[in-house]
Amino acid sequence: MEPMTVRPDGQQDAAGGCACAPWKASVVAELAEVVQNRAVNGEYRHMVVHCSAEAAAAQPGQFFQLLCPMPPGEAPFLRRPMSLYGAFPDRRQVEFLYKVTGAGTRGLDMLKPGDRLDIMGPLGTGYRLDPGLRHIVAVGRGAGLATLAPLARAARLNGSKITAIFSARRPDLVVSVDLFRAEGAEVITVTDQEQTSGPANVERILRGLIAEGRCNAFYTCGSSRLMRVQQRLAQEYGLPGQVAMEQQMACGIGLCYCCVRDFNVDGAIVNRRVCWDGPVFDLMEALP
Amino acid sequence: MEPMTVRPDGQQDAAGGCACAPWKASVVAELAEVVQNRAVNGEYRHMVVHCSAEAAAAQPGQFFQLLCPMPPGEAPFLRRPMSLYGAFPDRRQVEFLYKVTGAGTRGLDMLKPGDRLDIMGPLGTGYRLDPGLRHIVAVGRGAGLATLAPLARAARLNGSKITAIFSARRPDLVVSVDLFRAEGAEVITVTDQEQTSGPANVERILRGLIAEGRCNAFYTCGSSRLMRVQQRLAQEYGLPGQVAMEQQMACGIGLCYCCVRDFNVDGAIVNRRVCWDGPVFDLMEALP
Amino acid sequence: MSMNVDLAVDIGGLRLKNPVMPASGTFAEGLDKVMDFNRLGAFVTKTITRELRDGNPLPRVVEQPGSLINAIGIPSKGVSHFVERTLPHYRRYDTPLVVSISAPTTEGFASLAAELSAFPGIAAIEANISCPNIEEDGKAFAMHAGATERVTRALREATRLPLWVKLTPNTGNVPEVAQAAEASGADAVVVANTILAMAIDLRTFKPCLGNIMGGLSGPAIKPIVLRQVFQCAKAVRIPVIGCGGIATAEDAVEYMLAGASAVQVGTATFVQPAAMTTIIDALAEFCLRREIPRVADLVGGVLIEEADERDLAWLDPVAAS
Amino acid sequence: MSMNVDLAVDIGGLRLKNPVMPASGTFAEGLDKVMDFNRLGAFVTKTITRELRDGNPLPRVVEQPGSLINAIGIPSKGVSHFVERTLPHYRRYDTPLVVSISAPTTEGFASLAAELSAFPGIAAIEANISCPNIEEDGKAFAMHAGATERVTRALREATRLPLWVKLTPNTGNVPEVAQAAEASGADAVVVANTILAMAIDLRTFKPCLGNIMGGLSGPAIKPIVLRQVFQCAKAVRIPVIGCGGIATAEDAVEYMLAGASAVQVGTATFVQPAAMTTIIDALAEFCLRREIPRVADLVGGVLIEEADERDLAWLDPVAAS
Ligand SMILES: Cc1cc2nc3c(=O)[nH]c(=O)nc-3n(C[C@H](O)[C@H](O)[C@H](O)COP(=O)(O)OP(=O)(O)OC[C@H]3O[C@@H](n4cnc5c(N)ncnc54)[C@H](O)[C@@H]3O)c2cc1C
Ligand SMILES: Cc1cc2nc3c(=O)[nH]c(=O)nc-3n(C[C@H](O)[C@H](O)[C@H](O)COP(=O)(O)OP(=O)(O)OC[C@H]3O[C@@H](n4cnc5c(N)ncnc54)[C@H](O)[C@@H]3O)c2cc1C
Ligand SMILES: Cc1cc2nc3c(=O)[nH]c(=O)nc-3n(C[C@H](O)[C@H](O)[C@H](O)COP(=O)(O)O)c2cc1C
Ligand SMILES: Cc1cc2nc3c(=O)[nH]c(=O)nc-3n(C[C@H](O)[C@H](O)[C@H](O)COP(=O)(O)O)c2cc1C
Ligand code: FES
Ligand code: FES
Repeated sequence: MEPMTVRPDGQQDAAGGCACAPWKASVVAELAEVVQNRAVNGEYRHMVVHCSAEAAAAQPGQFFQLLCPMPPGEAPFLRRPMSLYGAFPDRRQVEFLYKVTGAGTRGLDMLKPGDRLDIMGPLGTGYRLDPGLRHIVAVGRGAGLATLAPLARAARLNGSKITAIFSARRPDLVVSVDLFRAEGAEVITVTDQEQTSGPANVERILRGLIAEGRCNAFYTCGSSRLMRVQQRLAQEYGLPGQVAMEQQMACGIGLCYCCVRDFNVDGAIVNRRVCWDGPVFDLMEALP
Repeated sequence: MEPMTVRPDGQQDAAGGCACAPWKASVVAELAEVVQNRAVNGEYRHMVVHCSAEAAAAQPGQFFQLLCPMPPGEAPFLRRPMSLYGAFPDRRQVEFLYKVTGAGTRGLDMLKPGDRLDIMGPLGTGYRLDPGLRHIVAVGRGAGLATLAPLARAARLNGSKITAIFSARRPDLVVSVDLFRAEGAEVITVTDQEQTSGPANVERILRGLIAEGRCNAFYTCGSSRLMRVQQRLAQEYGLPGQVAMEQQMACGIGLCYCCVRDFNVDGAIVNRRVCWDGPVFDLMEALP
Repeated sequence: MSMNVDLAVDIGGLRLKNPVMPASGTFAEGLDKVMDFNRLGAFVTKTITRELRDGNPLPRVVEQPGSLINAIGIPSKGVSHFVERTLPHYRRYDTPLVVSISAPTTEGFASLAAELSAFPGIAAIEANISCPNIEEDGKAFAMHAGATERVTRALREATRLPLWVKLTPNTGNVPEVAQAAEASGADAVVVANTILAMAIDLRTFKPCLGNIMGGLSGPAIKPIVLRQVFQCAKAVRIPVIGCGGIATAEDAVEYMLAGASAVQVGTATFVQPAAMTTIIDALAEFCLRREIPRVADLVGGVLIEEADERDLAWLDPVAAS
Repeated sequence: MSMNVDLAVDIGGLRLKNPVMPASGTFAEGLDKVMDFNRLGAFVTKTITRELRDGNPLPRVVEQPGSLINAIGIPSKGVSHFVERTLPHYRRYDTPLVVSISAPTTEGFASLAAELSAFPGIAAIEANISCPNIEEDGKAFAMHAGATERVTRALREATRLPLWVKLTPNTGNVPEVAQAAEASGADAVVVANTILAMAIDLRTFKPCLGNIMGGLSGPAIKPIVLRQVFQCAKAVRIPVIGCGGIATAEDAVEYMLAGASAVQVGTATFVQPAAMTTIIDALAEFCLRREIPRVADLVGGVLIEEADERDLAWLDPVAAS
């Protein structure tokens, strides 16, 4: 962990809010050290890195921009966004769960414990967990499971119960189930193979949870189809919800406007940067 | 050793000299396997690679173009020329002796046994050893010692005795002495530190060898000053000589004309490609 | 360490504490999470327009080896949003704010510059004239000396703020366009914007960008833009601000030796968010190591022998091969 | 494997067995040690001139990340050496020989083309008009449509051989220059030569090249030249031959989709000497895998939606940022 940002060198924020507090980086690009990097199933890999306190303070729903090593014959140029899968401020570690899909993630795949990885974060606005929330539902699919994962512990610490509905192509591709159960969550898995993952079935499950009073808010990521189901139910029952969105990114910190999406804000279509205004947005404002 | 040239696929050289012989690559770019790569002194490193039969057939004075791995933060683009330091057709190995000076050689420095290195060669025209030669003298300095090295064995096989005069900054930087002695050569080392490496002293040694009939031809590389001494003596005594020249290279095989030097051919200044017309040239034609 | 080296530069009367600033469109408020904004030589805003604009269809970027093609377009919340929100935000810093502007007509440029000049807190205007001029069939102003001269003159009459004109590298004669800007009153030229480029997705056979073509930036373009800066610095007396592929202090030094009085850093910030402050520190170290007391001494310092100088007038792509 | 894919292309009446050939100045006899010359689509010689020429001072090349800057110049042994030595050498192969020529005047181009046309064994002339025109103050012919039109017309009158005109990427309007070449009788345009560039040695503060500036080539320029090929292919009906940074079959496919009828491989050969034959093999495999029966079917195959097409006329650097 060699922070590569400018050292807070005592120069003062001359005319700013508090003229006496020296400026301090809240996002750092640093060389973290890989602690572990291994497959968890046929699709996903789990990486743990040792990093700075700033990075390890990441919140659920935030993400990092990883500067991926170059696999032979390829030269990923931009950083790659990866959701926080777990943050452990005490042992200064953050974790990622990723799927190898292209040049960048092929580069990540090469990393071995002890190697350095340039990580930049924490970035974006994460999930909000309001103090009073009694019972929340997390609905995810694909890489969305990675994004939702840190909610399990955060919900427990917030005193909120959590029910997770995890969708995947096959049962062996569902990840984080143990992690959620360990935090006291109930996990329902639905899969394409078992033909349980269709929106109709998920809607049925969700209506059941709502009826039982076990759904005071939706937290979702990774599936537009399932997002639409939740939007409908949130509307019908007046429930709040949050969704983490994906978009191709260059800077990851609000500079370039390549990651914009349209949102429906009180009937008006508004353009927002996923990296900066999100990646977590109000469920009702999101457009698929 | 996966040859990456076109497979001689039986297509015939339609109208060429011999219409019946299928075309066959005589220069290959191939992934050789590093067998050894370690320091021989404070300046030079010795690398052995396992390669194709074509590459291992390289002759003294020829060279290879190495596609150097990228050291962190640097991206050498062109290949780097390296003289043949040793060729062993029987065990299909070639050897290089190199000094780390920039991005490319820093990349070479990273290689470990078992790694792959893309080598292209053998390239250029090497030293000629005429059958009748009784006694030759090899004069070298710096990387020139690497270039001269394979002459030791070639001279023995040719039935020529060889005396080597090796020049270096310090005694500990002289390389290949054992290699020459093992082939029955006499080795005289001259160094800056001992103040024996000046042209006057080398001239004195050479005049002695000539007087003793131990110098029927000059073979040199790596020092313009010493080359001029030999040119003068060659002129004076009517002795033949050959010199291996260096020049920055891009293609290494005569395509780009970036490696040209001026030569004095019968009083006329002629432009020649070091990679293609050389790197070994007639001593009397070379200009410093 | 930097105590002994004077990093200040003067850009047509505007003094910057160091020659490093962001390139327009690659900088925003969020970067203050990464670096102390008071350390920058200047701020340069994303190009703003009078009217609200959406920007281009997605995908808006595609990476290439060592470079990036972008077709963001100029999404703009309009001038009033800028004046009410952005401008006050930057007043808290002691770093001068350069406002990048664009318009589809000469008159549009002039009136936008005039309007902005009424507000305090703007240190200079950077006119991004690498944008389509609807009076010339959509060709960028900076493609031709004539259009550049007209728009620069109108801008000059519209504002007393220092006026920087940002050129396009896509024209065949950048120095001539730079001269046109100088002749009509520009205080500096920025060389340059992105190089028009394209990539095709081999899976879908579609262009990689929603806009089909986009602008190439990043390290890969450095040798091209460096040459243009060198040519422009020979052609004009006003300062040239170099911009194209700068990622390290070495790149910045190379640009300054070629004739740049200051440099802008764009794409590099996407890869290393602290690139600018890292460059400032390393620039000071470079000068210290090479015993150069003032970074301004580097400007135009490339050593060219007289004989070579003579041939320069002749130099054309040609000679290149 | 390649049995099922027809690799042949037609370049203005000249049939090539496949679309892959060397770029001028990056090919010579020595490469036959690496590859079977009968496998190439065509040979393209280093540019020759009538008179003997020395070429530029050293250093003549400097590498950059992902690219090369060269200022070789055009060292030439003159036309008689070419006719007596080079021409006979290539007659032994069944691959067509394209002879690249250059001259400092329109008349010089025409007379050189006429002289060469008398000798058997030349399949086409490639006029490298990215060279200084002494009638225009040393500006390259290909910098302007007018000079291009004049030299192309003179060449057309001087020879009945297929005439390829090689353009420079350094001009602001390559499609317009391509149209000028087409209008005056060119059978194909080659897009493009190198991009003028520069590098400075930070140890010595001197330019890295003896010639100060040079031409950038290699993978880094691909997105720029690909865009120019796309623009030119839309602007002319004659074949466009793509040249710029092609190192893999994927690059070649991208160029063909953008509108190139054939491709030239230059700098890549310096890095991987067998690049051309590797590309030919992989091109056949690509077509096989994608069930494309003839490589010629790729030409201009980029998929662009109608709505986007409409905007193309508007497209300028601008839109890029
Ligand atoms: C906020 C956010 C969080 C993410 N979290 C995770 C996660 O926790 N686990 C995980 O496996 N994946 C996650 N992704 C997706 C991940 O970023 C992509 O899989 C990755 O960028 C692919 O890079 P590549 O080089 O392997 O693929 P390539 O296809 O070669 O990438 C080419 C370009 O497209 C971009 N890209 C490709 N796929 C995506 C995508 N799905 N989303 C955004 N950009 C993409 C790349 O970043 C790169 O710029 C997240 C994406 C975002 C935006
Ligand atoms: C025919 C020939 C044989 C050689 N044999 C040997 C050898 O056996 N052992 C050895 O240590 N060195 C040898 N050299 C020199 C060796 O090629 C350079 O040291 C090496 O290219 C430096 O590369 P770099 O990236 O480390 O240095 P950099 O300085 O980063 O290289 C930058 C560029 O300059 C070129 N360059 C730098 N130095 C030289 C040089 N001395 N000669 C030619 N080009 C150079 C590089 O190839 C590259 O293109 C030989 C050179 C030639 C031409
Ligand atoms: C994402 C992106 C957006 C840009 N937007 C603008 C812009 O709004 N106005 C402008 O003048 N230049 C814009 N540019 C061009 C940059 O300011 C700069 O000229 C160019 O990127 C070259 O510098 P670089 O290689 O350091 O990025 C943009 C560049 C990028 C990459
Ligand atoms: C070393 C070198 C020499 C060149 N010589 C010539 C030349 O004589 N005539 C010419 O038309 N182009 C010449 N070119 C340009 C190439 O033909 C080609 O247009 C350019 O390099 C772009 O292609 P590439 O990126 O594949 O190299 C030369 C290029 C290089 C690198
Ligand atoms: S990725 Fe740059 S603004 Fe979001
Ligand atoms: S290195 Fe290309 S001709 Fe010698």
